[in-house]
Amino acid sequence: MQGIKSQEKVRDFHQAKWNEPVIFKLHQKGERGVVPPKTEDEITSAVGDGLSKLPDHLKRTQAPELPEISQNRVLRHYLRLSQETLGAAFNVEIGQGTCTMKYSPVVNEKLVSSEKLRSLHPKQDEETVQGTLKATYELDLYLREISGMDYFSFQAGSGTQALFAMASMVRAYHEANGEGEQRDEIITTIFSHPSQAATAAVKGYKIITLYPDENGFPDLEKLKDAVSERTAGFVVANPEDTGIYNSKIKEFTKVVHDAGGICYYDQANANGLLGITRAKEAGFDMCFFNLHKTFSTPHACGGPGSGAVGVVERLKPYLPKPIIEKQGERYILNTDLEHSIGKVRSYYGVAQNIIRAYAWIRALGPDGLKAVAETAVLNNNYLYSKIKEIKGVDVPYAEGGRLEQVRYSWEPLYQDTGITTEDISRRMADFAHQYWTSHHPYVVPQPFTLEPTESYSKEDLDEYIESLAHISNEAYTDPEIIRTAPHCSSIHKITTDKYFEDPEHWAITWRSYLKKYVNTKEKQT
Amino acid sequence: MQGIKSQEKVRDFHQAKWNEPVIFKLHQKGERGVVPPKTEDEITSAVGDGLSKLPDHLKRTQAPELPEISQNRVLRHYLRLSQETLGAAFNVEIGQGTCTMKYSPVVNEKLVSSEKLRSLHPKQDEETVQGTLKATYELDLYLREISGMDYFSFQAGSGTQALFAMASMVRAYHEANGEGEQRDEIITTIFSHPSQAATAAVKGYKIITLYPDENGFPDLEKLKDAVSERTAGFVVANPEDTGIYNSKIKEFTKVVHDAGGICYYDQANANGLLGITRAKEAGFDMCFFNLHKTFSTPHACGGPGSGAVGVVERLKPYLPKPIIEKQGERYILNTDLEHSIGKVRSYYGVAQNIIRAYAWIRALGPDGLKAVAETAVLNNNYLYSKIKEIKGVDVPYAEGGRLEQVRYSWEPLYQDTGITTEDISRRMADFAHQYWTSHHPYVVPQPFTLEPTESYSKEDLDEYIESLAHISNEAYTDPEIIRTAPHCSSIHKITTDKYFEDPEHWAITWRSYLKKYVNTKEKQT
Amino acid sequence: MTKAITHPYLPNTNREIKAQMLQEIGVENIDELYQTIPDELRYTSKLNIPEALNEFELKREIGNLLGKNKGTNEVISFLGGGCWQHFIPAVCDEVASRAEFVTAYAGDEYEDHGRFQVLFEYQSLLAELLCVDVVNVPTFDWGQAAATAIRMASRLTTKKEALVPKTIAPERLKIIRNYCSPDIEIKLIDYQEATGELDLTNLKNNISEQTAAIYFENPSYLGFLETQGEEISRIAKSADVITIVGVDPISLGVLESPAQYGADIICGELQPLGNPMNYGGGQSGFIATRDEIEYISEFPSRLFGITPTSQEGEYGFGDVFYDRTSFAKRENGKESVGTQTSMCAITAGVYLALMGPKGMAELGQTIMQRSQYAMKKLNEIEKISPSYFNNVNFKEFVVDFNETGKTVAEINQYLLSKGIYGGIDLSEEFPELGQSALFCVTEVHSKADIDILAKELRAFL
Amino acid sequence: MTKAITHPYLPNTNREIKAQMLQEIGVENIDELYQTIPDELRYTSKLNIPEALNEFELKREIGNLLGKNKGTNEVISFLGGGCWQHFIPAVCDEVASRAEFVTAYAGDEYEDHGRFQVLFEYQSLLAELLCVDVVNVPTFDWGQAAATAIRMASRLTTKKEALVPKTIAPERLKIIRNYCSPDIEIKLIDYQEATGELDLTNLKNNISEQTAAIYFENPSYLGFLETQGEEISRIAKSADVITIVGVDPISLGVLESPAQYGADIICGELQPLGNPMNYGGGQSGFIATRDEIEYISEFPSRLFGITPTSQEGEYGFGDVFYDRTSFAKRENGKESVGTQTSMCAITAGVYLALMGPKGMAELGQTIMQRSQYAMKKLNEIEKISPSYFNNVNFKEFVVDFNETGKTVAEINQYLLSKGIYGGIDLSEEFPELGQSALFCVTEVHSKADIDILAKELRAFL
Ligand SMILES: Cc1ncc(COP(=O)(O)O)c(C=O)c1O
Ligand SMILES: Cc1ncc(COP(=O)(O)O)c(C=O)c1O
Repeated sequence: MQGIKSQEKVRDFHQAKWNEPVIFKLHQKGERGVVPPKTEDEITSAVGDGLSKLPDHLKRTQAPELPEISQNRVLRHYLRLSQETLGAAFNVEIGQGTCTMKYSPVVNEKLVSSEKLRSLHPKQDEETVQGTLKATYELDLYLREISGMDYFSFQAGSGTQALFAMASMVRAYHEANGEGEQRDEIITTIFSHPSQAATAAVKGYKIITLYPDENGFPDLEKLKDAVSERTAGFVVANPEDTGIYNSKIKEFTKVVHDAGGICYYDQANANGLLGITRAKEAGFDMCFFNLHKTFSTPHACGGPGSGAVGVVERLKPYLPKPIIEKQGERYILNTDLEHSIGKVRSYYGVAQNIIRAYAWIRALGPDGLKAVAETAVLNNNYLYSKIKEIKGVDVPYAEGGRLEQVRYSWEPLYQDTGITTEDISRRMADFAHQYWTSHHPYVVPQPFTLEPTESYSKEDLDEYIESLAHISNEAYTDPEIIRTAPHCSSIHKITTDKYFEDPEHWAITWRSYLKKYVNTKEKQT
Repeated sequence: MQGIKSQEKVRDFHQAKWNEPVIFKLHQKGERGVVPPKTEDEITSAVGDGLSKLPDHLKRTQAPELPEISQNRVLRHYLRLSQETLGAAFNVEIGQGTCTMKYSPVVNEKLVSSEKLRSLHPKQDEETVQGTLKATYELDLYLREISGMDYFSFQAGSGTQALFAMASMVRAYHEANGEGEQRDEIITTIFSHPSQAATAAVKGYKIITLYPDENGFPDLEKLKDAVSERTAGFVVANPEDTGIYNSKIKEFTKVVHDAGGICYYDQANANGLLGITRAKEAGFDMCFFNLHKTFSTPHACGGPGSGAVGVVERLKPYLPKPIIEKQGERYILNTDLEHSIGKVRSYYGVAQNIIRAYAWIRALGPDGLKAVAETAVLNNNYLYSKIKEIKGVDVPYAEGGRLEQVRYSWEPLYQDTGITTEDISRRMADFAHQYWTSHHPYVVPQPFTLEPTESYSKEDLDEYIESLAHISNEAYTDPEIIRTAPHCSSIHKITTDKYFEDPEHWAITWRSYLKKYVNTKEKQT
Repeated sequence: MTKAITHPYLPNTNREIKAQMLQEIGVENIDELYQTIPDELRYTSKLNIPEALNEFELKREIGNLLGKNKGTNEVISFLGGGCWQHFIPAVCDEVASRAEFVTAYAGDEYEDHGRFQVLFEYQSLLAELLCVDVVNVPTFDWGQAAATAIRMASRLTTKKEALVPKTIAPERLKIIRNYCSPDIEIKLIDYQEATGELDLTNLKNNISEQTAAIYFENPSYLGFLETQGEEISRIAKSADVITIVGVDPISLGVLESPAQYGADIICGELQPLGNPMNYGGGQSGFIATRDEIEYISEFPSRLFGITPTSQEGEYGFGDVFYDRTSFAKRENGKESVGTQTSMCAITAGVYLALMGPKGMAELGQTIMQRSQYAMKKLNEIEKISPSYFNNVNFKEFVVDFNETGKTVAEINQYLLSKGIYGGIDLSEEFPELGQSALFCVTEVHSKADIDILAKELRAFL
Repeated sequence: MTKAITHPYLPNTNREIKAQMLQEIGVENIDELYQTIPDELRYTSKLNIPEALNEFELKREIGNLLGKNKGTNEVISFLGGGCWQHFIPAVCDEVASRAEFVTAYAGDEYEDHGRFQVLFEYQSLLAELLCVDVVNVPTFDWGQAAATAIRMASRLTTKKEALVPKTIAPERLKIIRNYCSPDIEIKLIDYQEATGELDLTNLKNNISEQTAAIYFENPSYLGFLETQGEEISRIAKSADVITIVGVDPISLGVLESPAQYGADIICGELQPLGNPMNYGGGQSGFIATRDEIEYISEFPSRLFGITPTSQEGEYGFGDVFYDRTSFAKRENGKESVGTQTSMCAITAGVYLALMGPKGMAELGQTIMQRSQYAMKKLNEIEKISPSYFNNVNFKEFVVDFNETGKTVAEINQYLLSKGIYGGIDLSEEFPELGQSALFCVTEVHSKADIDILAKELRAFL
């Protein structure tokens, strides 16, 4: 051999494909996956079967139709399905822009698997959880440093819940000031995460959405037009999904403040900004960080995450209860918050994510955090410089100036070939890549959004770029292969949306599937 | 849809294929996977750089050419390679006959991940390891019960090393009796594991190999011819790889005993026999169990395993040192063994496997152990009854009477189609199956060996059977697909053995590969 | 640009590579990439955060920190009240720690097929326990599930009031109130003093034209069972009020599902099904309904459905009726959705698959027996009444210490010194119960554990 | 047939299924399948083994059992001598606990491609550290590796004696003796009293026509370095004797590889490279040579090589020169092979990939500094001499307690009571050293740990 070399620049990949049936099909009467603890005979003789006290109508008469499966067969099923899931640890995970899919250090996973954390009950005496409280308090201090805010609450289980908490505080604040009724509008932007608008609406607000100007920024003039004595708050990310930092942000917050509104900053993703610029100086009253984004806690198939909400001193009384504070050498749960919104989530937050984020910051230190931001921005601009050269790609709005992510567009490609960004998404799966388009509505046509973070080598980025370039080439030469993709995934193309959109056809549980498709005939006869 | 159903009876499978380069290719100068603990400044000021004391000629001058790779990229590489490994937890693992690939309970893995075991040093004071010693001692008691032997040593790290320990004891025994020189032959059988013969040879013995009679048993008459005053020992498995229990085993051991030899029993795999029949009653002086087979400790890509060696009272003084015994309420390391062979492996054995095997027995109890044996035998006979019906399969030797495994033959298929058992092995990979032929030499032509253990459902067995039937059918209708297999594995067919058999071409390390293939030209110029 | 740093989490810090990338971009240095940030907004100090630790130091540091905690595994704990100590099968942990699942997020039907399938399976397994046809991809916790169920009912009925029992878990009530304000008013319904169950007269009196829903819990926060479920849902139905029942699913191996006594929406908590407590970080809520378009339309959550693919015999999975969600419709979607608690749901699915019908039945029975035994043992202690309410309980019960002359705080302090975490002090949450505490007994409490509790209480009181 | 049993580890115990299978087989019951076992050999009693535990009970039982151990993580331990406490990166544990690797065994090049590749990579990574071209799939431990290296040398030279230094690790010597008897005689060579190093005169005097190999260790069991490597291998070479060096690979970030001072065969221990000690269960040995057919022919172990496949750009891996092995040739193969310690090798590979050249260099230096600091601190204590030998050490050193009037046993007992595991007592293994102990100091020992040792020794002596 002349050394083993491939001419291909895309990965010769096939995802694990097990064609595993739905777990109910593994049912085998009499098998058991686990035997739960059983009662000691002495207890049975003391109290009997335990069930006779139940009123008959509360006793379950029909056993649930759960499958019966031996332990190794349950395990095998789930292990196989795990291999059919393209976790961030397995791919060059830069295709879920705005999600900040960075490396979640394995050591943190080992740390949080300790029974010293897992087995803690939220109502334990404070004395018995000083370790966890200390970590939470110190993480609070670090986030204050990073944001300039004065207090943090870790209660929210995600960014969405953090946004909800902030909308709730906006309301509580104005209510406390007797303007609860009057101030009934929250201003947001179209390039923001849908939860900004949605959570404000849950809190009863009317939503005013700013659209971008020609450079992709929310329009300052429109903001000026929008604010009034009805303005309760303004929520925005910066950069937004375009990745362009809005230099005039301080003017924005001033306009809102002048109108009596509160400004809250969506920093779910703050990955390009650590140690670079802070919420406080930009004039925000509140902000939140997703610990599962910037601070590396893993995404866990979609949670539990953690949304850390920071506020300026003035808003402290509105925070959800309790917050963790230090009293002498002790750490305590402080519930003494006069105007508290109460709770958004049970207890005090996702403790395991607090520890992970704490560990991540401790592993990096101040220089490391800044290097994270800078490397993320470097990687993103490198990616940007290469991807905009790919045939069929367009990058709307301002030239350059992108921080940690970019929203791109395949509009030219679509016009030329009819290939859509969804088609490309499926085809990217064939090369082991995640790929995300955009939130709805597609303000940018045929969008896709990439965020490389600090976790990838140039070589990794090049692989992703090559895959996009390869597919662009296919679109112009052999589009059918894209239209019929994926070819190397765990499953093939789903060709109809009937089973997702038609109430007669959808089946949201196996039970429902059986009723609609399998047992129908038997039932009829 | 009419319910989702497949007509195919073989699995529509593709193994994860990542086409991952050899790790050196991930090298990127300046990257780091981990930073080791560093010295405190106070130490450096106290002792300097620590290296200046080294004589120059012992100082490493050229740094090792290890790759430099960031942590997530190292992790990603190994995670991908893990998916390209068909572990027993992922497949209906019945194709590695004689290996007893059973379910290794996950709970045992969690138990042995405790620092209370992982961090133990073998030279700790006995008082500080009473838990491990107790488990070892009690496991000894259980194995005594299962085998009828009187003492167990857990020092050996595998079946092969257990066989070596037993051959060593045979020698030490005869030496102690002044017959060390005279008794220089060990008798074994051709259907046994190669390590029986090989380890005895390492101990300087001449090997006499018995071939099977027409029913597949070692020939009793030939044994009678073979024994003499030169006979040191006789080693045999029962059942052997054919799965047929040799009913005359007691006569065999008697013949050997009468000639003054020691009989030792290869019970690496005793899965069909737990609570059914024991080494002692069959006349054996020693036996060993592979904890990584019958007792469920996982195979770990090939070890560490554990070979537990049991002996009758008379042979206790020959055991490797130390053995664990109970003294009052304390457990101790007893080194007081007069004729001990010394050691076969450092320290006292693979402690983590001792705990796993102990936990497995405790989870099953006496009835469970017997049910294991019976279920394994039931599964095997079911498999046997189905597989012998497949076109092209033959089952040599006695009809029926198989316990926990069977050695089959594709000889008819080969005669009909030219398809070999190796071809079938590759094709089985396409359906997510392990498949093993036989040890060399192939006494049974075109062999394959299946052992279903107790860990599989009938449905699982049926899937394996269907795959073999499908391939048999292919052999008669479309043999090319088998010859060119695998098609759905992580890699494709290796078409030459040049790189394995030709010294000019083989490369056993990346360094060697670079020398032979990549850097050659540069060197020449 | 800060000083060069090499760190295991930071691949691209090699000088030459960096230079090459900068050149490709066409800038001189990284600072140029930040030129859109005005100087006045640039943070120029060094962050006041401790210097970096290497992995060994980190492990030691965090190990020491966690070492300051005392886990329930080190003591005997009787804490419950919404977060419970249960046996967790090792397979649950194994699946929940698979790197693929730990690090996956929001991929599509294809590359994350496994994730879609395990969540569909979770929905399906829980549906069997609940006897319903629709279960969602989970919410944050029971509290938020209950709040959302109420909001769903409000949208369905276009009414703006919900009734909940006074015995509701205070944590959940706070969440409900916050999630429902300002639109929906939450009214508390009295309970019967003897049994703790809902006062049906008071319920009827409170039902009005504005009533969207009645929500109650079974088992209740205070451990007793609400036996009037059928009656309550009949009352509700007759007034066009939606019945919502909150349930601890671990009880459903022995208790009838609320679907059988008229619940229109069922919600509850997934933590007990194989999820570690994690100081409250293991909470995860569910919502379940019948397969009716009206109900399905109101879910804010993702709902995964099953579909064929272009290949015969293949199952695919995807989002059902995505256009409901805020992902699709922003403020015009149903409430909001985002990262929730999928891993807890996956784990709950594994748990139910392992337990099977038999496991759930046995487990429920064990819990009933053990908690009854605990009540019996405590009953033998003078001055203590181990069941404030005269009712049948599941897993938890209110112990009445009013006769002892000691506060729950004092009692718990004593127990703590003996390695026991006593029950939740109810004296603030439910002042009307005086010095009472909520004790939780599950399958993990051996007879010996319970006997020790009794012994220590006897010793102290 | 025993009574029906349902158990999570036993799928096929359903009555009907069983009946169906028996029918398929054509027998009435399972007992019939055992008819080949004569009655006299049937064991008819119930095994005297405790009754089955469920998973919860099992966890508690084994947890309690292991709770009786006191790990080195709970104390400060200075034990070494062949099994050492080192920092283990979390990634090593993650890879070593992947279910795929944990449960794989002996599959072929295709279905187990990943296993082949990680082992080839292990070979390749270690080869860089050792500066050699051939490394094997591992042996059981360093002892067996050394024994096999000697046997290889004996076959290569057809001679029957091997020389080893008296300072060799006693554990290893026992293994070598047992693996080499009866064919090969092991002769012990004196050491220089001052330095511990080999007495070259004695070495020369012992070389004869029967000498196959000289084996020595660097660092030696007693911690000092053998600085005469080049000289020794020159002497050996001139007498056609093969030089074998045993090495602790963790030293090779700062120490020259034995390949550079003439070793023909290198062997050693993989445990320190990322493998937990596991009470000695983490041992794993390696053997390395040049890429010469004569040497390769003598390996009993598997050797994985790289190959192209039928698909361009694909790497494949497989067994090189399989016909050497006992798998192929039974007693005519080279010694024996079977299950060895692959997982330890995989872990060692991960470790080296993480550490890289820089990590290994820094680590080696840290160990040198910390152990020198420990020696310095102990030196400050009267009556103790922290280095029995006047030599440079790596990681370990012999502390001479002869002047203290106390035995090592007494000293260690005291230290134990203070939460310190003192060094290995050498008084039995090396009586000539009197009351001496082998102390081990690695990167895990902080200054504070060492200071505590010094303080306690001072207090006791
Ligand atoms: C900018 C931004 N805001 C809010 C969110 C919502 O966060 P979560 O998914 O944790 O609810 C996200 C997450 O995608 C985000 O990127
Ligand atoms: C019957 C028999 N004997 C001995 C052995 C050797 O065991 P090990 O691989 O643990 O060395 C085996 C393993 O395959 C075996 O099946």
